[in-house]
Amino acid sequence: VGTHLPILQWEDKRGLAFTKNNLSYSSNALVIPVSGDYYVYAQVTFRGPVESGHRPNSVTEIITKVTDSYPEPTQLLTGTKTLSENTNGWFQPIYLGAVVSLEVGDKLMVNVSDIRLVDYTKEHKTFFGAFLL
Amino acid sequence: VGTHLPILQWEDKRGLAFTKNNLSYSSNALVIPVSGDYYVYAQVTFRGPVESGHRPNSVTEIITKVTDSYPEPTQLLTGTKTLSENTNGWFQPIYLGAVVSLEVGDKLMVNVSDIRLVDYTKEHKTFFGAFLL
Amino acid sequence: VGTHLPILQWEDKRGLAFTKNNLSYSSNALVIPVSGDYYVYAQVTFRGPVESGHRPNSVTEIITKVTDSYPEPTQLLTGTKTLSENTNGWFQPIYLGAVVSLEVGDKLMVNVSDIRLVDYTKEHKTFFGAFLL
Amino acid sequence: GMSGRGACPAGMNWIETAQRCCHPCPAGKFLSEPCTSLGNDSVCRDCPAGTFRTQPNTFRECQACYECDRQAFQSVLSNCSATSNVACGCEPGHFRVCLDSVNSCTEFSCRKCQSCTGRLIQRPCSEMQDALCDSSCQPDFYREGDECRPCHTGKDTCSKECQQVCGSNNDQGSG
Repeated sequence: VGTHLPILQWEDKRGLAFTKNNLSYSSNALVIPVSGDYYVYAQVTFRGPVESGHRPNSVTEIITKVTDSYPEPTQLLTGTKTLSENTNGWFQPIYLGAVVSLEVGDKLMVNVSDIRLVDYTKEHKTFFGAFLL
Repeated sequence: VGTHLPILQWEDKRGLAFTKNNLSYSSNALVIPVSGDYYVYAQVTFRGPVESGHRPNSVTEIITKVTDSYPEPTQLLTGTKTLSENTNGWFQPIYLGAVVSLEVGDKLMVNVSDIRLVDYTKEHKTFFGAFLL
Repeated sequence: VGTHLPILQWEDKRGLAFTKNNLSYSSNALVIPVSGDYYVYAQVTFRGPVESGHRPNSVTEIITKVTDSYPEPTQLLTGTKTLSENTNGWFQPIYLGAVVSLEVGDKLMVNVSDIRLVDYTKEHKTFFGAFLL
Repeated sequence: GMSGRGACPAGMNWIETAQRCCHPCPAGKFLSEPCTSLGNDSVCRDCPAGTFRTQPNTFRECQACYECDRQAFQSVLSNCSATSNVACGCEPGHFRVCLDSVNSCTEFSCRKCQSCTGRLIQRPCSEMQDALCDSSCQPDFYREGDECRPCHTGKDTCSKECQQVCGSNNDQGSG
């Protein structure tokens, strides 16, 4: 199941990043302060090549929910795409967003197929958020 | 135009799927309970090949509005992409989302260019929803 | 910095387009009427080839914020993708959306890498909007 | 007239905001103000330039016209009117390449017709398909690769193929 995939870390204070209304960020996860329906979204820009030779044939981004009372994470949203660029330098954004019902204490995280391929250099290229409806 | 394309069917109760506040789902459409501005969104993950030989050159996803009193559907949002993957196995998500003004009774549907190419196996890969602002 | 890239012009009244609650459109920008957190989104469908044999190897879409009191625009969201299509006719949508904190008077614009590659022919393929949370 | 939602007499539409049934506006117009109690005095206005409605309706706005993709060599077959969307085709010397094979070619780009230089045209280029050139070269033309070249180009080198086809006329021509 995809959720053993690497988890992205996020900046939650500097630049465009912010948290408010008790929606907090801790140990790589957004923590849900009040039960309800949230629009959850994330974009990850993947880019390569990283080292020579290693060219994946696809990239995957998964928004996952972890609930303390349940041992397994739940995959909420998945964006997965094969790579066809035969050029050496490639880059590829994947955007995901949808409404999900969440409980207080639920944690939201973003997993990716290969963390080395994530372009984390610019906050406007890779981002993650949620808001209560 | 475009909207004689196949219409996707959706799960509206099990797993992550749900409807509330009178936004109902019937005969492949979300039915708008109260007039207003809605953020409407959908992601379809396409994948192939299906049978041998048949490789489309593009995939298309359209969110359409049907109004009882008007004979023609209205295309609200369209995502269309050419396929360049020469590898045999390919997959490709298309996400769409925007605010549209809707009237009570309007029906929202998702059309696709080729229903055989839709990956409907996992609810977190292909999804559809709307919420009132 | 990307923001010297061409700025797209938008239709704000006809067809599906509308503005309300004092969110206005003037000289290619959405003008923020009240400070707060907004979900800002845009999709641009790029397509080619265009006449001159010029075939780009990537396309870029940037949602930018301009504040009167600050000389430089701020890049809020960026979607950038390399093109691998070797077929002559290609098209490629890029969707962007996220929550950003904005001040009254801030202006939101959409920049693109090459304006000749933008498919402006249908309102449901290229669109831009924002709503206050 | 007054009646529950959706229970309007034939030829009338339920107007939610007015909570009554009204006559629809004709094609080319939109509903500016719903009818009052009399039921037949809706205010309909012409679709603004650049918009259209092909059918009678009770919409508050008209649909935005598409535009033809000039940069992809499309041309306007018929302009958008108040009652019909624009119709696009290909500029002369171009044919349609459907980009959505399944969807009746509503999305297409226009590609330059091939010119059958030195060949007979089996089927001329048309809106929907490229020209079909004869595989063999016309008289006075010889094959070089997959092209047909005219004989008397005054070229000094005349390949074996060239000689076979043009050999005799070359002696007369440049004599």
